[in-house]
Amino acid sequence: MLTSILLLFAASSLAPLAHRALGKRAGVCLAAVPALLFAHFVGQLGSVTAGRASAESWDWVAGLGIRLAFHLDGLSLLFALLVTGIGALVLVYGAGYLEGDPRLPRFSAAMLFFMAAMLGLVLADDAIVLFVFWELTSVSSYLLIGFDHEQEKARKSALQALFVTGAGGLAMLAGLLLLGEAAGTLQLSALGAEAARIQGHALHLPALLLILLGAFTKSAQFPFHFWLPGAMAAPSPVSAYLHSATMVKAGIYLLARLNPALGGTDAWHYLVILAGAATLVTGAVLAYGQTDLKRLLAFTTVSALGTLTLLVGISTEHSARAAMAFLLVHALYKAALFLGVGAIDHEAGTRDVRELGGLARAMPLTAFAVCASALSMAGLPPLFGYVAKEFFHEAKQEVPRAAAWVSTASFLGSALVAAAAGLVAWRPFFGRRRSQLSAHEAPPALWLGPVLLALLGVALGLFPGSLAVPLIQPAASAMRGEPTVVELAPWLGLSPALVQSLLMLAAGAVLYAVHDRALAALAPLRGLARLGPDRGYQALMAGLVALARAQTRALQNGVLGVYLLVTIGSAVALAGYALFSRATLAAPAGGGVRLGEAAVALAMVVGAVAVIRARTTLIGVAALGVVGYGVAVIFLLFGGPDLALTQFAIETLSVLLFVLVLRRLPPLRQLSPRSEHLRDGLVAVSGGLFVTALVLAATATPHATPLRDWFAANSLSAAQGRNVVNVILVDFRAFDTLGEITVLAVAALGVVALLRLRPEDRKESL
Amino acid sequence: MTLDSPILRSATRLLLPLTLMFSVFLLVRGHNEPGGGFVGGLVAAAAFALVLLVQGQGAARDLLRVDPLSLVAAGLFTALCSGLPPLLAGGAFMTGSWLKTPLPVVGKLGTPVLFDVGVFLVVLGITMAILFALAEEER
Amino acid sequence: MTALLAVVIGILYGAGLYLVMRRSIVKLVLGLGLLTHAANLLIFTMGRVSRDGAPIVPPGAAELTAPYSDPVPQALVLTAIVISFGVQAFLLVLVKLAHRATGTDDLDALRSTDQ
Amino acid sequence: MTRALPVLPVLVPLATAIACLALHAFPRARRAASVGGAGLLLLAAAALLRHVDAAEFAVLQVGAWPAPFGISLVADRFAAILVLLTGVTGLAVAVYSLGSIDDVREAHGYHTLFHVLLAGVCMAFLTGDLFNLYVAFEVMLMASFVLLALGGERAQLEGAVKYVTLNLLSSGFFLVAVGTLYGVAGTLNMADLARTLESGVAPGLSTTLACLLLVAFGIKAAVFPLFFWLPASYHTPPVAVSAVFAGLLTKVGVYALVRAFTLIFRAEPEFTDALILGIAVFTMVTGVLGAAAQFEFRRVLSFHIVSQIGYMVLGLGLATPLALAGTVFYLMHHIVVKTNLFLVGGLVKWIGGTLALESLGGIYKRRPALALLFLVPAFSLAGIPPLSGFWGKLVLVKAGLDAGQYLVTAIALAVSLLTLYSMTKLWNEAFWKEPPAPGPREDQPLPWTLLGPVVALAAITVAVGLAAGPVFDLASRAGAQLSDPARYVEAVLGPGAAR
Repeated sequence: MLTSILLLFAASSLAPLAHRALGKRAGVCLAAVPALLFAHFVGQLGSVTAGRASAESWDWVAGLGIRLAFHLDGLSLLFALLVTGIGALVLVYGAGYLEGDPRLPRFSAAMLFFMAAMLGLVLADDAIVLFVFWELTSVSSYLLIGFDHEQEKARKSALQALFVTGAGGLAMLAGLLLLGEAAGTLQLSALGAEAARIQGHALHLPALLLILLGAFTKSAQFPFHFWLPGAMAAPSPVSAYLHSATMVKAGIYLLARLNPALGGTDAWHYLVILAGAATLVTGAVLAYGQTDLKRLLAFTTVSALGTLTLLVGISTEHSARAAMAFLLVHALYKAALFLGVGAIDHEAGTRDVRELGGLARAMPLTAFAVCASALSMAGLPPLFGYVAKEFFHEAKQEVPRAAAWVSTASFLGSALVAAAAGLVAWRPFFGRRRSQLSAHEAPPALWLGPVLLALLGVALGLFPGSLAVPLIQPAASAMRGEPTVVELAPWLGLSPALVQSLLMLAAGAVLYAVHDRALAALAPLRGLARLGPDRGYQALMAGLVALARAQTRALQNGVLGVYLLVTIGSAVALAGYALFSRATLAAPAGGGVRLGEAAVALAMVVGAVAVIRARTTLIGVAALGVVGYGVAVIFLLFGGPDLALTQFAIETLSVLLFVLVLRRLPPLRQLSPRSEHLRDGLVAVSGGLFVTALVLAATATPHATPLRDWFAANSLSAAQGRNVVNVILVDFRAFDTLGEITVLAVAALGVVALLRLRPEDRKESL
Repeated sequence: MTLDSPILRSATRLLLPLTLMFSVFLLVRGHNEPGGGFVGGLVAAAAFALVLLVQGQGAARDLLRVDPLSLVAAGLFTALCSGLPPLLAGGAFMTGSWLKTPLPVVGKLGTPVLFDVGVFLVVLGITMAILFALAEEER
Repeated sequence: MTALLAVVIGILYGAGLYLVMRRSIVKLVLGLGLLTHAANLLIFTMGRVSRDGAPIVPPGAAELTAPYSDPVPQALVLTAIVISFGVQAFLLVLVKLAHRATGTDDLDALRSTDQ
Repeated sequence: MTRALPVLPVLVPLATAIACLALHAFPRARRAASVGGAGLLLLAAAALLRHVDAAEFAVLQVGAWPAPFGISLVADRFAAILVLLTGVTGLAVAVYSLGSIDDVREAHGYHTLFHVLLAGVCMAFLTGDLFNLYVAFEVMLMASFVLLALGGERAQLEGAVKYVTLNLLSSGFFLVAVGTLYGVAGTLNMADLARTLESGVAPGLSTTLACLLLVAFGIKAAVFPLFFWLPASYHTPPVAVSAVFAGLLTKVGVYALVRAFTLIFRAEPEFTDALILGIAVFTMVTGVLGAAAQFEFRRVLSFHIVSQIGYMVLGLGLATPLALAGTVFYLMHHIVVKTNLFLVGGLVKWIGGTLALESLGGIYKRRPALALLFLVPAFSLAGIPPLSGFWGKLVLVKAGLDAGQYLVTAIALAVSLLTLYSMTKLWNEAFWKEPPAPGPREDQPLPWTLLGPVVALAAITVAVGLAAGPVFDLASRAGAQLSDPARYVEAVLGPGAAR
């Protein structure tokens, strides 16, 4: 399985080369890769149906218990077939759709990359590996949604999709980690066996909520559905792929995958069913309100995702087979519809139902594909969509709570979707031909995919037992975590479900008939729709940027004085707090003060004050010099002749440098207002007090002198020098001195470079 | 910016060798008495600074002969090299090794003294580099 | 004496900190100079100041015998002094050039690189 | 030669710097020496890490003076890993400099400064002596001061004034803390300090000094609220300089924090860990918000340095072995990725002539391969799997959840989402949208000196992501060492020293 994923990644990276080398045939050649994989997975059907799941795994990050593990059971297989099968068709389609477009190589590469990620997602048997591929689908779909990246709308939509699904993904990551903690394993196929342990664990609920957040955002569940229609900015083949078999189904896949471990609890029922039902209705209502075919389809996708979520939430035997059947049929018809609408757009130049009509004669094949698929969407027999719908009606009888609400919601949703299906199937192809007189049938690359998919939908509907059961039964079993029998016949007989279906279709027909009038009547309410969660997202983003700006204005304001104030203030506050709350302060043992010493000390204090009060640079430098010489005298008085010598020399040189460099600068001014003086003064005084206290506290501790004693004993005997300070500098701690002279060298280099290198002689550097 | 005058010139001529000798004296005795490469280097720099002040940059540069930054490089090189022999012999970097017998005047010689010579050269070099650069700036 | 030095160090710190927070670029440099002096004095004080004389082995003796002042802080201070000298020389030139490039000594005017 | 291993990463760049200084009259030879020296450093670092990973520690007593009297150079796995990354960054930027630094800057000591910087960084990672760490900081800082200001443009000088001032303040705090520690504990050797403070010398003072060092190192690491110098300056020098700063300098601060709080100051973990955790959260959030307000390529990246530092500090605050392993992993990932992003920024500037986002655009259309080279480090920074950043984030998130720090973990995750937002902003503006005007070198081929390092670093990012297992194991072994300071103490001071 890893091989198949790697094969797709390899195809992705070779796609640009392939396009250069093979020209027009590249699309088909690249499509051969997923097609071959499709064949390979078809070959696996037998063993999977027989209940033999295949698995493979390698150590990846052993230290974290993460294995590069893959697992092929019925659920994975169903998805793998959709991913590779529809993928191959979409690649062929894309090559035709974007023929002559210089971005075609990029399209193929991104599609194949996305395909690989999606395949990895459904095959992964380790929660973290699943997450890895999950994020890769987000990222590659970002590039795909933003394919027309020179348009701002495409960029925004891409970002929105990435941001919403990314946010959910992060929640999910935390959820998966918690789940792993609760279950004691990250292996997905082993989670079902730990269901009792997981559901009894304290982390169960947080893990569930976080994982649902991930699944719901990815699968565009209410109230996160808003990113999906935006993603329609992508070219049609991308939409067809992302919104039928892949991307948005990932959340459904995850729910189904985790159903054995997490399903069946009250929390699961409430949350998943509620989200599903709400999404079902929201999507259907919004779909009905559209005139752009692509957006219309997008909202029916939302509605379908709600249906699927609802079914997974019910998590009974009936609901499992309904979910899998619906998953399959939705993938088929939705891909065909998007591709068909793409062909219409490509040929007629518009997707607006109000401007389309009468294309059936010009585009018979496309018309067949779209109509058959739309009828499947509406749930008309003998199409497979009908079978799935029947299952759905059966399953929703088993909703544990609020069954009436769910029933109503699903009825309403189905009727609206049926009406929408009518819009897609009828409006463009029949009735009066309105414009686009030049439109004619799309090239084979554009009709091949939709027609094949539509035919498959018809075939499945006619022979469900032999064609659909082998797919659905293992998938439903995997979702349930136990063998589940699925029996399918094309006609289920006159059941309550059939009656419901008929009622619903009738309602759909009525709704279709009044579509124009309904839209006109509802027009005043359009403003209301803008108050949806999309608005919330926009407000959030705007608020984020505003907050960021405000923070930057407040913190990074460019005033060095404030930076220093905050930095010094933090240091004094923090260290001062620690000192005064912990250390005991005591005056150090005496020693007394001699008059001369006191005089030096006084001179230094006076010098320091004079530096503050200095009006000219020269006076300031002189006062600073007084302090420096004072320090030297202190060194001399207390047994540091080397220090004193150096300090005298350095101080002299420093004063010289100060004067040489700074004498051209203007006199010292009082620049800051009085309040700032007070504020800074307060911090400065606190700093001074802290240091004094620190020195007192430190010198009051017993004087540990291991180093001093050792140096005193070994200076002459081991290091051949009587001047211990110098021996330390050039021998015991010569490494310090090596660093010190390096600093000096660099400083000199810097002074020379700064003074000699004028910006005006400089050439351009990057 | 020179303070050129015949008297100062001859004074400098007299002072220069004396100061330089004193700086070397400080360097050599530093291991046993106050002094050392750092102060020694500063005193040597003061000698050349005097020439710079009295006779101008050209004269000081001529007298110094080498570019001050090369002096810095040489000093760093010396300091670094003084630590290398033991390293190449499989020992620890900067392990001191000493001549057995002390020389007259200079006293014992060893790699730490060589290191101090490196410090001396660096300090002389950087001081002159800074002063030359500032003097150039003045013109 | 330690107590007196502690007070002096505190005053130098207070003055230095106050100066670096001023808007004048020259005061900033002067303040940093004061802080350097204060830090050196502080480290020196940590060896517990005494009038016992320099840590130099008297000629003829085999090792240094008490009393003597602690050579370790002295060596640290020496290193620190020299490093600060290098830094200060560079800082001075930097300040001079910044003044020349921006035409002001008011640090509050140097805000073009933030925001 | 094994014995020399801990000092070679300091000596090699120092010798290279001297060679570059001496070769001032021979520009070509100087450039060759610079790249050759960087290559040697990488080799030395690799040899050191290989040795240390097997032998746990490599300790060298400089001058053969016994610890704690002489200066100890100590390489544990953490230090050796960082030295290796310094080698990687050093070589990448040295090559990149060949194609991006003008010859006037080169003539004024660029290569010397660059290698002194590397020497200082390696010295900081390897020293086992607190005062020597101060010296190493100064070596590194002095070189960075000059590199930052070299060129003398107004923006550079303005940025440099702030950078220099705040970093000097940090050095000042550091110096006070080291001096006082000597006054209290009578020693400077870190292992000896750990042992002495552990035995209960001056407990109150030890926490005070820990706080002082927290501020000193926090300034270097650019944590909240001490990061101002970074966004004020990092975008002003040439790209190569920004890149090496971004990759290495703040990480030395993080290294020092980790070393200080895993080895030396363990007296009051409940106080210091909580403090560090709080700092980590604010650092992550303010950094990422700062980036959201920026519209210049390098400014965005600069604020992200701050934010990412928060992650590294987060691991330190959580203080479990897993969290420390996370910090190590994050550091490894971040150094490579952040350096690379700045280098990519240079490529963008080369093509578009500017780094102002509003004037850029269209690079994806004309150079899709280069766009991918941006996406690798950018997505890695945002923690997109399976790139290196994802694993760093994963480990820290897991450590946070394990420690029961749910709020902190949630914030860390939210910040990673905002990081993604910033990266997509760069992508949108510089790569996707139509450029307002064509750049100066739209269709010229990029020189290999610029492209090579970017490709190499991107390859490392991908490789670390795909081979996360062994890399994490290494980080994990390093984290285990950090959690067991007694081993460090015994490695330096001899068996039985830690009692």
